Amino acid sequence: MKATCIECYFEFEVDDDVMLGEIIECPDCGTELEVIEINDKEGEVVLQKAESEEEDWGE
Amino acid sequence: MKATCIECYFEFEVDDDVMLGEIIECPDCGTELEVIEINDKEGEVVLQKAESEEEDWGE
Amino acid sequence: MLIVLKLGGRLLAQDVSLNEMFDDIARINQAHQIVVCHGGGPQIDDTLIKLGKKPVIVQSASGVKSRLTDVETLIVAEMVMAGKINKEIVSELLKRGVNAVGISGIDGNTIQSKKKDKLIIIDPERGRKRVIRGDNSGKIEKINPKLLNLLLDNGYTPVIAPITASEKMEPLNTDGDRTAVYVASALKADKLILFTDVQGVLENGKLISKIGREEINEFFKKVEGGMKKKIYAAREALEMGIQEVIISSGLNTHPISDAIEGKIGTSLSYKYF
Amino acid sequence: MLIVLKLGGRLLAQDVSLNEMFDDIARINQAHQIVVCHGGGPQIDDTLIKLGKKPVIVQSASGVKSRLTDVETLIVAEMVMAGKINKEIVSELLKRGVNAVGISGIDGNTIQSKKKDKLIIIDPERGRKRVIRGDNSGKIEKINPKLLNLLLDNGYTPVIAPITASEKMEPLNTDGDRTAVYVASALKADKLILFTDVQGVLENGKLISKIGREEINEFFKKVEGGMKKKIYAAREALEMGIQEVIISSGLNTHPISDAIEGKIGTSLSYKYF
Ligand SMILES: [Zn+2]
Ligand SMILES: [Zn+2]
Repeated sequence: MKATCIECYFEFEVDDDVMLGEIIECPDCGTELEVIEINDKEGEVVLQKAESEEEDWGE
Repeated sequence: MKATCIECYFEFEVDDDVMLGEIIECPDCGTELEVIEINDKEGEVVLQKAESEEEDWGE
Repeated sequence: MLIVLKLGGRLLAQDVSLNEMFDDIARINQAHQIVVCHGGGPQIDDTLIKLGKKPVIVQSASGVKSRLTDVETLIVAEMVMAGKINKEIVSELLKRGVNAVGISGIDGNTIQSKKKDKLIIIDPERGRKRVIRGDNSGKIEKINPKLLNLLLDNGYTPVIAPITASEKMEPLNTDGDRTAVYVASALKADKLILFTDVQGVLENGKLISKIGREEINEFFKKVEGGMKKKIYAAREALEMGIQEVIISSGLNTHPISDAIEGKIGTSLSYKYF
Repeated sequence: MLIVLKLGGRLLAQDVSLNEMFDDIARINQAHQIVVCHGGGPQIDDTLIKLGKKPVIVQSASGVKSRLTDVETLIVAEMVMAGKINKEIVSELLKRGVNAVGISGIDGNTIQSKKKDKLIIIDPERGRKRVIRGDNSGKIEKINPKLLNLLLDNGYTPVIAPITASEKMEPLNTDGDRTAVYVASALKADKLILFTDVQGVLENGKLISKIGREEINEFFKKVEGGMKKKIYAAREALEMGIQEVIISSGLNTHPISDAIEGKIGTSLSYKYF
């Protein structure tokens, strides 16, 4: 599977068993990227920046 | 088992397998009476008037 | 105008959205004051079953079936009605700009009730009459309208769960229709609408639009089950001085405005005929 | 004086009566204003388990463990906190003559929070980082104190469950300590007391009576788990202008008055040293 970093446009390979929601680190710029689409036909995954809260907010 | 109606003081017999909470009708005056104590040693049950609400009050 | 609405548990348990109802509340709330009362009986049963507890239904000496609200059932009633259903309604109203505040009858000692001391049942095993204690349901005795008026006067829309306060200030499970009746009376409401999942009082499948003073007792004999309870509640409200009680389906479009205009539902009033 | 109390879920889950606490609230309420906030985390877990659902705990990429409040968990949180615990506290206060009114943060849009958009977890099966959505917990953004002030001004004692309103007016599960902090700040409370089931901040088993500004960060490193969260909350409150925060056990006799007099608990304040 091919992927393109949305921050630095670096193209890289990801494992074929990649899952939706998985976080991948760009090998070039280090940005954490979330897999939001897997396009099997094109052999491509679509990424967006991964940002998240770590704290526990609830009871 | 012996019992005495608390309304008309009539004395009468009740079955030996009587249970706490059971309702007995006085054979003389017809008052509904609740068994509130079973005194095995004396062979006697203690009664009080049984009054209750029949409607369903809750959800 | 002040309108008290009762959203029944069966209505709220329907697998359809009540968007039309909530939209209508938001629309009417702009010109009038609304108080929402709700039930939750079927939802209590559902949660009891999910918790592995069978709802306890007892049969009274005269054959009336009644729920025994034991301690476990009371806690589920509090959870389901004061927690889940109440906050769901509040959320739906807030989404539509209605400044809803959800309380239960126990809050601020607003709804005071008498605890059922005991029930006389037919013991199913022995076939004899027996007293059982430990019921936690309450019959409303008195409403203290101060908190409700304070909320209404300050632009809030009260949403009321039928958990009421015993003389000893314990929470009690209380009938939602009767709660709505007493709230409507204490607030001197102009109208009380009892929303359920049927179109109103039916006779041979035909909706009865109006019922006056003389006819109420007649219909009381004709109808059965849940509708008998609704007509009973309506009569109680009329006796308490409410001018009009409407029994109607909450599943229509514009369920409130159309009911007020007499287009849908059964209207009960002593003004008729 | 206005005092905000937080009764933690662990404290409320203890198998002992909190009579001393409720008696003390009734005593102090005669001369001062009290607002009660509460938690309910352990009770949510209990009910989830009774319903046959395992509490979902996820581990974030940096190792922090966090509850995932999925839809089912949110409903249980509403039931347990806004229903059961809230009404139990209201009942205990009413019994003692305190005119308590139980609400949740969502009522009257009183506590507004931000919904957690997503969590990044370590997938336990694949060992890789993954995003999960569908969390229904909220971080408080803003308090609208109007309803709370209205209740206080009219002699009511608010009891607040930590269910708050998202921007879309959905109910969200919210941390009880943080709820108490924000409520205390919005009401300009004189004191905030976080009651738990331990005597306060301990160092080598010895209770620390006072912690000033400089020491807080130090203790933040020394303590663990639940107490770290309490100190974090206390610091947040002090930064928001609260003069004194007390972390103390709710199981003592006179738990409030003795804490205020400095006889028990750990007092945190920027006034010290
Ligand atoms: Zn990159
Ligand atoms: Zn007799």
